[in-house]
Amino acid sequence: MTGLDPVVGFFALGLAAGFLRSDLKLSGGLMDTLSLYLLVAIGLKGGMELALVAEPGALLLPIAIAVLMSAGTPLLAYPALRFLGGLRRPDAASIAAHYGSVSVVTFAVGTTYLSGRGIGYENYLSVLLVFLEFPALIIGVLLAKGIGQGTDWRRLAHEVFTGKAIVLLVGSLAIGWLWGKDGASALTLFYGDLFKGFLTLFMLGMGVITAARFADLRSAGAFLIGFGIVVPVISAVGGVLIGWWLGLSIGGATLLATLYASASYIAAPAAMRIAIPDANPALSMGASLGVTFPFNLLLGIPLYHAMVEYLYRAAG
Amino acid sequence: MTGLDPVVGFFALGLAAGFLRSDLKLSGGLMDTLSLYLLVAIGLKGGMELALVAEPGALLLPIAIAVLMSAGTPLLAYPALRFLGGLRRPDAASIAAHYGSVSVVTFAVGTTYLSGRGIGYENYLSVLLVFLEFPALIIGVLLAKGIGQGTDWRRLAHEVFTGKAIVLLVGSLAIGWLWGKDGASALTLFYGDLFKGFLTLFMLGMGVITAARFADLRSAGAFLIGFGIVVPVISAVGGVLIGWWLGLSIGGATLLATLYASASYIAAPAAMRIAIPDANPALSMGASLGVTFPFNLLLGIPLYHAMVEYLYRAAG
Amino acid sequence: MTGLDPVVGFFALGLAAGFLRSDLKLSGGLMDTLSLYLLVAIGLKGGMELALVAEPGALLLPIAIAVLMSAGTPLLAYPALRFLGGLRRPDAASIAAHYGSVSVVTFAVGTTYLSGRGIGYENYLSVLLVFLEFPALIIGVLLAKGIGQGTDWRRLAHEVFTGKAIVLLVGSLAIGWLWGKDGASALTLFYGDLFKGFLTLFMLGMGVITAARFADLRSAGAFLIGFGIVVPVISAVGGVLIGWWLGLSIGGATLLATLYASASYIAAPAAMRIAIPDANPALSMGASLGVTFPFNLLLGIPLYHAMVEYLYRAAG
Amino acid sequence: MERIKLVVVVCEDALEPVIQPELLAAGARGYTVCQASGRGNRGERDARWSLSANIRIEVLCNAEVAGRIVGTVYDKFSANYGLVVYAVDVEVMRAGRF
Amino acid sequence: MERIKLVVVVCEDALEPVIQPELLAAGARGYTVCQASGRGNRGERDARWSLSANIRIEVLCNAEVAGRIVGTVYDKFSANYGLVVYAVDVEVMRAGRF
Amino acid sequence: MERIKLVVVVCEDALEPVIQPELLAAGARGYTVCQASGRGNRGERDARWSLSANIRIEVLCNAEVAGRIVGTVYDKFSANYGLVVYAVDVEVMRAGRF
Ligand SMILES: Nc1ncnc2c1ncn2[C@@H]1O[C@H](COP(=O)(O)O)[C@@H](O)[C@H]1O
Ligand SMILES: Nc1ncnc2c1ncn2[C@@H]1O[C@H](COP(=O)(O)O)[C@@H](O)[C@H]1O
Ligand SMILES: Nc1ncnc2c1ncn2[C@@H]1O[C@H](COP(=O)(O)O)[C@@H](O)[C@H]1O
Ligand code: NA
Ligand code: NA
Ligand code: NA
Repeated sequence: MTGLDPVVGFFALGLAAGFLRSDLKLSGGLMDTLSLYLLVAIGLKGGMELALVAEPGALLLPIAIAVLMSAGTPLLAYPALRFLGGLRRPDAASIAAHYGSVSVVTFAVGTTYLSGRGIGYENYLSVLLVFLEFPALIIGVLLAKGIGQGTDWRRLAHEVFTGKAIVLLVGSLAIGWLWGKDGASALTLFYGDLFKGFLTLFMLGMGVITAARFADLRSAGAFLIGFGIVVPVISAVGGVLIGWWLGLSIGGATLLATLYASASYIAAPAAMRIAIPDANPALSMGASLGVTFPFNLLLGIPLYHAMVEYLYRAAG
Repeated sequence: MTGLDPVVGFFALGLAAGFLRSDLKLSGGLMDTLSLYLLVAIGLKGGMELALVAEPGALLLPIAIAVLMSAGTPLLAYPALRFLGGLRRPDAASIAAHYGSVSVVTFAVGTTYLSGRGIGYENYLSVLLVFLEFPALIIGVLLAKGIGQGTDWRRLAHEVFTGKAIVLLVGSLAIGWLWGKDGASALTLFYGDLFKGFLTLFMLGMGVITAARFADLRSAGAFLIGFGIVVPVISAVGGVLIGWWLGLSIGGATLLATLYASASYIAAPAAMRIAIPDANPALSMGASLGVTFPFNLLLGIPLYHAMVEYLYRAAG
Repeated sequence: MTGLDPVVGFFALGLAAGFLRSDLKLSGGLMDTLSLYLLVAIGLKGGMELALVAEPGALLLPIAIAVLMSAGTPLLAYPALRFLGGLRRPDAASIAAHYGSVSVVTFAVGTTYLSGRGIGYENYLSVLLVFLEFPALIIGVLLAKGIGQGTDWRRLAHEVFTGKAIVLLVGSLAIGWLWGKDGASALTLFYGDLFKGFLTLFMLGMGVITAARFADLRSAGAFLIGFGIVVPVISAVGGVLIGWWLGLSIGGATLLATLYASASYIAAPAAMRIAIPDANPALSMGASLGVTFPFNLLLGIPLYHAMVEYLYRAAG
Repeated sequence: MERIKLVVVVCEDALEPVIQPELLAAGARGYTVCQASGRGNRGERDARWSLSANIRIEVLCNAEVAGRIVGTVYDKFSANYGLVVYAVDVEVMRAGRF
Repeated sequence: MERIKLVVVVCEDALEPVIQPELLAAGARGYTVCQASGRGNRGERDARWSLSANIRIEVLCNAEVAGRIVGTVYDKFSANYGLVVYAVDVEVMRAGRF
Repeated sequence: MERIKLVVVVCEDALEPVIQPELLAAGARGYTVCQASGRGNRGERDARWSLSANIRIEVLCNAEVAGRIVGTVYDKFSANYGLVVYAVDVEVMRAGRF
């Protein structure tokens, strides 16, 4: 079992429990606590390592480019959904927003995958994570309603920028940065060494929830299942190329590809439910949680890693 | 205080809080989270150590024997309850099922007791734990209803085999086995070194709950109180002899005796409540949680250990 | 950021999330779990270190004196509230009780502050913490109702002595003491090394809750805001002097001052709500949580430390 | 607004997987469940522990289904389980969907 | 089915240990409790924190007990605590047990 | 005791921040919220996950406000969200405060 990480095993166990209709369930409160922990841990880690960077200002440009290019995913996904898939405008826009945004847990599994293989990556990728979360949400609403057509932009901006994922990531990044590795060293045991343990519990819960979302897949249909595999791979190719162009390490490019390929299932669904009320959440959740999340865990991350290795070897 | 482990102190603290009618309570959500953690940790540990066993196939026979002989407990308990205790058939059957099954936390305290004394034990006993959970539940239903008398066996089988305790133990055992100690080494801090800490919190909660169950003891009466002490000790004698016959180490035989002596209060009550609806749950819970659980913690485990030492010395 | 501890950063993050009206919230269940953990960890630590003290009996006198003198805070606060602030009798009494009692988390942040600077302190201060919790609650009720005026003293005594904070602190202190550092050594990872990590999560939640209490400040008014800063500083001066007189170390005197300066927001509000029903809880909570708690974290603790250093240098 | 029935069942949490199919079989088109604790003839149920927790289920339905639910639930479970059932008249829009 | 009363009390969580004996003293044979949050004259109670949490208690009882509960609860607690009480007519089987 | 209305809204948890201002705007002076799970036309909502959780909101109010709440909630949200609304007659003391 050298190909996969044990955290994937816990996801599979949760899936199995769900499919067997076991009474195993992680309470909503536990899942909330675990996701709080994961967000803080990721933010802190990014911040602490940012504190070691000599010139943080030099990161602005690569971050800006990576964020800008990430708009490619929803702008590619929307016409595909609308014209190939024949989906209604609100549904296409909402799904495009989910795929344009990112999944924190897929990122966490990606870092676990890399560190299990002793592969390093640029620390500022956790910073990037923060900035990749929200632009797609705004693009999604624009796609659904056009500009100025009665959207409550103030409410939307509030929803997006004060959503708990953003607040926790930005805040703990700032704490990690301000106090640096020394000041916050008493926290590395809790937020660093225990990270993988807490992640296993979260993945177990995600497995149970994903199994419950499989019913949604039926309403999603064959097109969305294909979409949930093809679009991430295409986005990942974009991530690989941009990572290479920005001069990222192999690990960094793999993580950037993973981020591009991942679809949000925390920030996006909550924001879209309010901003595009007439989109059917079963479609977006069925695709992002039922197809793309397990695909990325099981096949995607190793595939993106292989793509990066191939490109970097080919390009010398 | 060398005789007892501090985890027993936390149980006593919970008991005291309950008897003092303190407002201390561990929420249902916290107790669920802690028992989830304990089950995964026990399963993982068993699995990781199984991965080190050269020939896992050789364990099949001793496991099969130990499981088969464990049927002795309910078959002994049932007539005692029915004819000595004068209990109604459904009550006698349900209580017999509780005593035939096992308590994961009593097992955990047993391992803690042994490791506190530096005594080793066979690692596959956690595997055994899994297989000792359910046979007694089926025996209990058979005792209550006979064969074919309108029991919904499919539902019962589903209840028993997909119950969360079984799913988590089997699943994490498989994960521990597949990934082995190396692959899952990043988890030993979380699931190994922290085990005792999480166990103290769980024991605190068990103390509070046990105190609340003391009221049930009144409805149970003197017979059941005696039963809750005598039957575990007799079962433990059986466990000691079988452990010796199977060639287990001193630690292993002590744990096997502890398992035989322990009574379920998670899997069995849930399954019996549905499968034998006319059994009074106050009787089974009063005995298993109000008498046998504290007895095993405080006196039972050291007693079983002494019995094993005596036998092994006597038998050379 | 050498002046403050990162745990204060988490408090600030929670405050910010609250003021931004983020949807970040820590569930009641999580906050309860965290405060349970903190209480047990503090009690255990005190007990384990008490076990190392050669003559515990010698601590009785300093503890008795420190507890006796702590009555100064409510007896000073009550007339100030009643005659300077013009508050109703029940409100003045209830607020005086809050300020006479202590805040476990402020104490925890104080110990974190000291250990971050490598400053030691007398271990029996956690024992003191227990005895400082409740006398003020009884004084508060006496102030509100006089003696014998139809107070249900039995209920009050029960509320106060079986409140979960007292039970957990006393119980885990006893466990730590009975088993000592060796017996309970398997717990130091969980309750010791992880302490600060759990504290950061609790502080995050406290920040969110404190932000919500700012609305209460408006009903409290300018007098109470000033009161919430001045009275703690005066009480801290008392704590510094008594610490010095008792011959405490610099760290010990700083912690004693911090305890005197801190205001309860767990034990006191719950007890006062029942014992003095006609007191308005918005006033006491607004002051203790909205003013004094953040003041102590950000400015108070460093100030009390400076006061101690000044006195000890001046007094040679 | 049209008048229909609201049936409320309070029972042991352990009954949840058994009682829900029963409700649907009796003709309910939906239900809403809240976690609860309580006290009754069988003593206190403090919800600190899954075996001492209750649930409170509400079903909006027409009078016929309501009668059937009350009957079935009562006959099947009240002998062996802690259980309380009551019905109220309520007003809704589009009563046809229930 | 017979008609009896359902009395619902929504109040601060802190009142729980005080109000339950009161209900039993007024003649209630049981009650069902759910955790709640809410908003009223005293502002928002968001349940993030035990002091800002509410509980919702339901009591099935006869009209006499219902009147007594509403009266007692109202008289004893409404001056000092956030509290709402209402009563509804409901139908049950075997009304005698309540 | 005077008669007023109790309006109950069961809806997706995601609607919470949107629906509460709506209730106040319609004239409600307060409300009580419980967490819930459930099942309806849109399938099971098991509350294991914030997006599959429901809330149950109760509002005590006069008949006029009740009518306005049922109307607004129905018109604004029932097309796009899982939602159920009903109203009951209840008795309270001091009906004026609601
Ligand atoms: N009079 C009552 N009013 C409201 N709820 C009740 C009443 N009696 C019983 N219950 C609820 O029904 C559950 C089972 O009742 P019992 O079987 O009487 O113990 C209790 O735990 C309560 O939640
Ligand atoms: N009009 C109302 N409808 C439903 N519940 C209410 C209403 N007013 C108050 N409540 C509940 O009663 C609690 C206390 O109310 P109050 O004392 O008005 O703050 C609130 O937190 C709500 O849970
Ligand atoms: N007949 C019903 N009785 C009680 N609650 C219902 C009913 N139908 C729906 N609900 C609740 O309303 C929510 C949304 O309903 P729906 O839009 O039909 O899926 C469900 O999840 C249930 O909690
Ligand atoms: Na993406
Ligand atoms: Na057994
Ligand atoms: Na104080």
